[in-house]
Amino acid sequence: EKITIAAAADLKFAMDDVVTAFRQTNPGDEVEVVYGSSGKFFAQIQNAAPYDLFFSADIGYARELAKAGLAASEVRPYAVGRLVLWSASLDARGMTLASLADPRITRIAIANPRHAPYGQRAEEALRAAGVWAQVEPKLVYGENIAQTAQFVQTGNAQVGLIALALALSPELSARGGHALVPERLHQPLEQGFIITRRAAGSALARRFADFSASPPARAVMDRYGFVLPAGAAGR
Amino acid sequence: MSDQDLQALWLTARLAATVTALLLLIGTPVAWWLARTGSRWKGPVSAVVALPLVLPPSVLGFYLLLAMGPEGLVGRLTQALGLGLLPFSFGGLVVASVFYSLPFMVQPLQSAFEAIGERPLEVAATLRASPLDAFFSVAVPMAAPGFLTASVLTFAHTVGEFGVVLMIGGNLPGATRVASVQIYDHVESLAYPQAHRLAAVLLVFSFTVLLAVYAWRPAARREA
Amino acid sequence: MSDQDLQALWLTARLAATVTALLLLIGTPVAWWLARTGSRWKGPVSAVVALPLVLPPSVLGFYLLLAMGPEGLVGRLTQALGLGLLPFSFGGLVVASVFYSLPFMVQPLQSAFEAIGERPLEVAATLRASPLDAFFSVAVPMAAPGFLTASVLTFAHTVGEFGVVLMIGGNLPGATRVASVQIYDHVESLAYPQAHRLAAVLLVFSFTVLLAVYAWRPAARREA
Amino acid sequence: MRDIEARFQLERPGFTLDVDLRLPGRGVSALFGVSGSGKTTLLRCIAGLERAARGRLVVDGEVWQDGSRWRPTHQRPIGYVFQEASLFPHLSVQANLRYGLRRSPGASDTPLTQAIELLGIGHLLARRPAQLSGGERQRVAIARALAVSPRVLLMDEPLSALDLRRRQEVLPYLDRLHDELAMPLLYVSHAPDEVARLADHLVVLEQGRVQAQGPLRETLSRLDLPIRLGEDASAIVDARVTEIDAAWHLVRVDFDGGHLWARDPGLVLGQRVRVRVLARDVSLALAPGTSSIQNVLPGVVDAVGDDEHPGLALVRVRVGDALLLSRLTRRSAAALQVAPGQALWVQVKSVALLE
Amino acid sequence: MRDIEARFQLERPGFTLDVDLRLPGRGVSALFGVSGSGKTTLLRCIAGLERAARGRLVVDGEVWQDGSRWRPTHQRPIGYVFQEASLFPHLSVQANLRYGLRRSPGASDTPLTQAIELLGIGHLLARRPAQLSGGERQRVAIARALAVSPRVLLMDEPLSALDLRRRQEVLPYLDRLHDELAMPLLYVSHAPDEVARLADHLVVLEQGRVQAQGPLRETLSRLDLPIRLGEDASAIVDARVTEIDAAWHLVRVDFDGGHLWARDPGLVLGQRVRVRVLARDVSLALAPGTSSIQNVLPGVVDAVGDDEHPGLALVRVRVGDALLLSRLTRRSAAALQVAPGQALWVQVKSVALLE
Ligand SMILES: Nc1ncnc2c1ncn2[C@@H]1O[C@H](COP(=O)(O)OP(=O)(O)OP(=O)(O)O)[C@@H](O)[C@H]1O
Ligand SMILES: Nc1ncnc2c1ncn2[C@@H]1O[C@H](COP(=O)(O)OP(=O)(O)OP(=O)(O)O)[C@@H](O)[C@H]1O
Ligand code: MOO
Ligand SMILES: [Mg+2]
Ligand SMILES: [Mg+2]
Repeated sequence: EKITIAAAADLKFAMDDVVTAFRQTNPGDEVEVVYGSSGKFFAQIQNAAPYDLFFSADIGYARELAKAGLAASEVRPYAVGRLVLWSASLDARGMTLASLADPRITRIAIANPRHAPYGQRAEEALRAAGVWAQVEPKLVYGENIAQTAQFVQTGNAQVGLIALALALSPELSARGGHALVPERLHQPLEQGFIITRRAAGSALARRFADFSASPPARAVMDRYGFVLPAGAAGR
Repeated sequence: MSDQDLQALWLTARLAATVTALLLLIGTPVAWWLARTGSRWKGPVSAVVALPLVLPPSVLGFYLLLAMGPEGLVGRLTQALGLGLLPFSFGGLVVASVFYSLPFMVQPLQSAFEAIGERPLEVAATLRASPLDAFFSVAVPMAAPGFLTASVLTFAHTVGEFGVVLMIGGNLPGATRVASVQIYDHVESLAYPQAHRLAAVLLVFSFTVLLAVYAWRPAARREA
Repeated sequence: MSDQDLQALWLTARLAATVTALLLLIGTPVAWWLARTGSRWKGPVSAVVALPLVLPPSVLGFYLLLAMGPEGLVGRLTQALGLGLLPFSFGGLVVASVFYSLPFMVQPLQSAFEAIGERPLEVAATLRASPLDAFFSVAVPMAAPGFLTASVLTFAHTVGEFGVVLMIGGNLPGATRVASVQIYDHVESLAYPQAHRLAAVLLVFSFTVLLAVYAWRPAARREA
Repeated sequence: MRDIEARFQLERPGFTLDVDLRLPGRGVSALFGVSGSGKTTLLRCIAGLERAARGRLVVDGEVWQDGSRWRPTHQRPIGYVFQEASLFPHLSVQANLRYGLRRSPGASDTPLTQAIELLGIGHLLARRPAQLSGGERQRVAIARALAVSPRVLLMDEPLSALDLRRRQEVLPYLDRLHDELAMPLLYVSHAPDEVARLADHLVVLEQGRVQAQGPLRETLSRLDLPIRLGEDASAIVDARVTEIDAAWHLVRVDFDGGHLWARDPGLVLGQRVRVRVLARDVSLALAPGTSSIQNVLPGVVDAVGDDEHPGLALVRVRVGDALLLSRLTRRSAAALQVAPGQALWVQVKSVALLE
Repeated sequence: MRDIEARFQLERPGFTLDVDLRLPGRGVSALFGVSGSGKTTLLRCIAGLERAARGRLVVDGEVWQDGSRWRPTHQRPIGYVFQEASLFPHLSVQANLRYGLRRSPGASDTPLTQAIELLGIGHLLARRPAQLSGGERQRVAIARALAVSPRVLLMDEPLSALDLRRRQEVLPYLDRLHDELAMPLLYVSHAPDEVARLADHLVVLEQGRVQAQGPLRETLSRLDLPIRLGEDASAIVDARVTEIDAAWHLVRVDFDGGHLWARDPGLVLGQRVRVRVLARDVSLALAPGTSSIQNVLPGVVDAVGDDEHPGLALVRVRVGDALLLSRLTRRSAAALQVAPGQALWVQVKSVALLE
């Protein structure tokens, strides 16, 4: 059997490890993961894309699909994401959102608040911290959170507000430290997944869905800073 | 380079070759008609042919996705014909790319056909060549540089296609994950060394092909 | 349509016009040289000019981002020149698009120049026209259909550009958020009606422009 | 009826072609007329290259065009030599030559082989048209048109870029060709000697209309027309070879009015030839004298007409059955008291044997 | 030194141009030679269109090419009429005509205005080249080259597509032109009458080499060369108008050896003229007879040579200071016992006054 998973860009490293763990226990099964922005996956699934599971960065997309009858399962929350300040050129470890007003910082990358969940939360946080007015002229917008990280990593933006999961990835953690953005400054980054309608009959899809809530998978998620949403445990 | 990279390269080559071949078949008569007609439809048809150019590929991809999806016009048609749905399949990529690259085939060909003028075709007719015969034995060889330009632009443009493929391809290994998407994936995964490697292979390969093509390029023929 | 949409359209038009104008300046001499040289560099230069074609725009954008960034070669140069960094600016988009669209200008022009042949230029020389004069008074008007094709392809291709802009643009309203990105944003935000509206406007506008251009299209000139 | 019946109307800004022609189904019809008189346009109509032309064209009993009927160019068994050589630039000379041949089922290689030899283009076969001189291009174009074994040959000033010697080699060949193949040849030319040499039939066009048409002999001896030929006004006499003087390379040809000596182009005894006598070569005398002029014949003045130049007269003299033209100054004519009915001696300085 | 000194070597596959010419700085130099002999190539070298040609070119004391020196085409004050009309297809006739004029500082409109009128192309000014007939295109090309008021005129068979009448109008114009402007004219032509009429200097090319060059009169009366001119072998005599017979439209011109009557092209008394006497128009007699031939002069045989045709002889006869050529059958020559030193009568049927 074979399944294809569509996963939000912030899951890139975590999901790779989850799949590796899944393969060890299910050696005969094929699992492909495609990463991208949640909004695009949404449009594609609406148009019969051959994805069996959809891990959205915003549980809202998953709910919309379920409402449209395109889900073969209930919407399951699987993680809450965290925002961090990250920089490849400066030491971000001691930074706060207020440090972004520093005139020496000229470019700050966030994901596009219009459609990227991390972008929306970044905007909320900046507003809540009262620096939006100073920071806004310096902002550049990544199409998704991975591209946002790229802007920072290539030095074109000095600082970025990215996913903790990415900052913890081997590629980025080697280049610079990060500072967590306090959770209270924004709505939770609640992430959820569904089994799509086309996979209704797929045992493998169910098994993977179950596996993703299993302790080995949770351990991986924890490693990448994804906390389990309250009340989702044990489902 | 990983197997996936090789697979992506191979898929890209297959896609570009298929699209170029199909567009030679489709674009040539269109270009010929445009080059020689005096019809008042010439302007509108030219504009329609050029239209895919101005549509951003992602936008084009989105609308193709809607059109070829289960609720779209094309989608209903292909389903009614028992062909299933086109998006997320190699066939779908081919259809979308043909649509997308049409102007790259038609416009250079049209210019090349126009540059030939009437006389050689008149001469061919006096030498017993039917219009079809004259087309193949005179117009096509005389427009050879145009065919080359058109084919290179089309092939290359298909190789470099990204937005459309991303939208209606769905990034499926072996079916729709072409090299451009694969490199993009590497980049998005922050796997830069892999991205560099694949990009370099693509670059060197393309450069070699182009160099070979241009070395062989038929010299433009002057009037006689 | 929102102000942002209008702003995006206006920006797109400005970008495409600037790029087309610049490429007319840059591409014309390149095409002229390629059309007439017998140098052994012709093949390699042709291949280099065609190379941006085969690079997927997102890949090209990524490497431009690296090159124009603070650690890249171009970036260091622009900084040393006091120009700052190019990414996330209109200037950066222009530079990237010029690079990206070069083959669309050069190749049709080259074909058109080649089709002219030697004779008209020889005649011009015997009538006291310096090579430069002959170029403007004979080669350019005789290659008019080629200039049209090249400009339409370039303009349209820039309007439709997406991957490169996405990579190095940073989506800044009024500076780098062109229509293609704006529509994509609408799509990603599931704001389909807005996406449809902007796409429709872009389509109708482009079609009208193309129709006007093709109606005015100079008839191909035959030998005399 | 093996004639060609051609009626065309074609409107162009500033020019109207309106002709009604009946051309003989064999032999050469020369199209004569000043630049811009419509010669090329007429040939194009016959070839089917002017779709806008209305009219009727019947060749050899077959209707090629009439009202709604229209036979496309490639189905008309013609050979066309364009005014400009118009070789295919992308093909070698060899491929140009074989282009039409390959498309003419049943056509033999022989005409092409012959044409290549006679036109002296054998050494050019591997070249591209761009590597040929003007005359070389024109010769290739002629050979290419001949290769298709056409049933009607249309030639638009085919010899204009050829030098005299080459022209003198090609002319007899064209001559023989249309004779052997019994194929009508429509020939546009500005060179009166070509016309006089080749043509059996003459069509004079002026501003798109036919000014005169008729058999060459008749048309040439009309005293109101030769002026168009200027220096080359001439008469044609049919004769037969009766003696060959090998020692002096001369031949004697007899016709009804006597005999003429001419240089021998390589004829055989008894052969029929066409003799062209230029009016400028014919002088009149009251008595035969002793001069280097070998051909002196008795004749009777038939008519006296005007020449283009006011100082000159054209005198038509009957010599036996034949009519010769003499061009002399009016003063000489007056001195000799030339008048119709007068008997005198015709001195012919030289004649050209056309076959 | 207003001469043109031209030395060129140019290698092509299967053809080598290797010439060393000295052409007079005024008057017409005719380039003669069979198709493919290198005439066009030579003109192109002079125009600076063949960069690969090595050699030396000095015009009017200015070095245009020598070793490393090279003056580009657009800085050579030439006018060039190409073998094919080569009009700019994107420009109207009017714009074609003014193209060079606008780029020639100080050039006046007059030559163009004159040329337009004389060539009869005034009604075509608004047209595109594609809408012209072959001859019309050629005339526009001639006018275009003249419009730049060149200091050297290069013409590659400019009249080949023109009808006789038009040609006869254009020739005197070219004649006058090079005279008035004291501008040398290099003229490629296959038409011997054009050459004889126009040329002062003759260059015969063969396979890329100069076979003969020299002043026309001298070159024409050489018995080994006229054969290239075939029917048009002729001699040139300088004479002066001494009598005008208005009634008969004749003029009498005197030269050292006597006088000749010719039709009057509109001359004035005392005017110097160039008289062209075709060898074919000259017969020899032992006694003056009574014929329509008006011009009978006493002469002495100077030399007897071969003609192209084995049955014919060319006889050079000294008449006063002038040398005339006579072409007659060898048999006649034998009958008259023509030999150098022999005195006899020269009958000249007609002559052409060239100026
Ligand atoms: N581009 C070329 N490449 C190779 N050979 C050439 C080229 N152009 C001309 N030739 C050859 O050079 C020779 C001289 O050509 P040129 O055009 O000077 O002849 P021409 O005397 O003008 O003849 P014509 O009277 O037929 O125009 C010919 O044998 C021709 O085949
Ligand atoms: N495409 C055209 N459009 C308009 N007028 C044309 C076109 N082609 C030719 N003509 C005109 O038609 C007339 C006849 O042209 P045509 O070519 O038949 O002349 P021609 O007798 O062949 O002359 P030439 O001896 O100069 O070749 C000319 O006055 C010419 O200007
Ligand atoms: O993972 Mo997202 O959808 O780019 O914020
Ligand atoms: Mg014509
Ligand atoms: Mg030539």
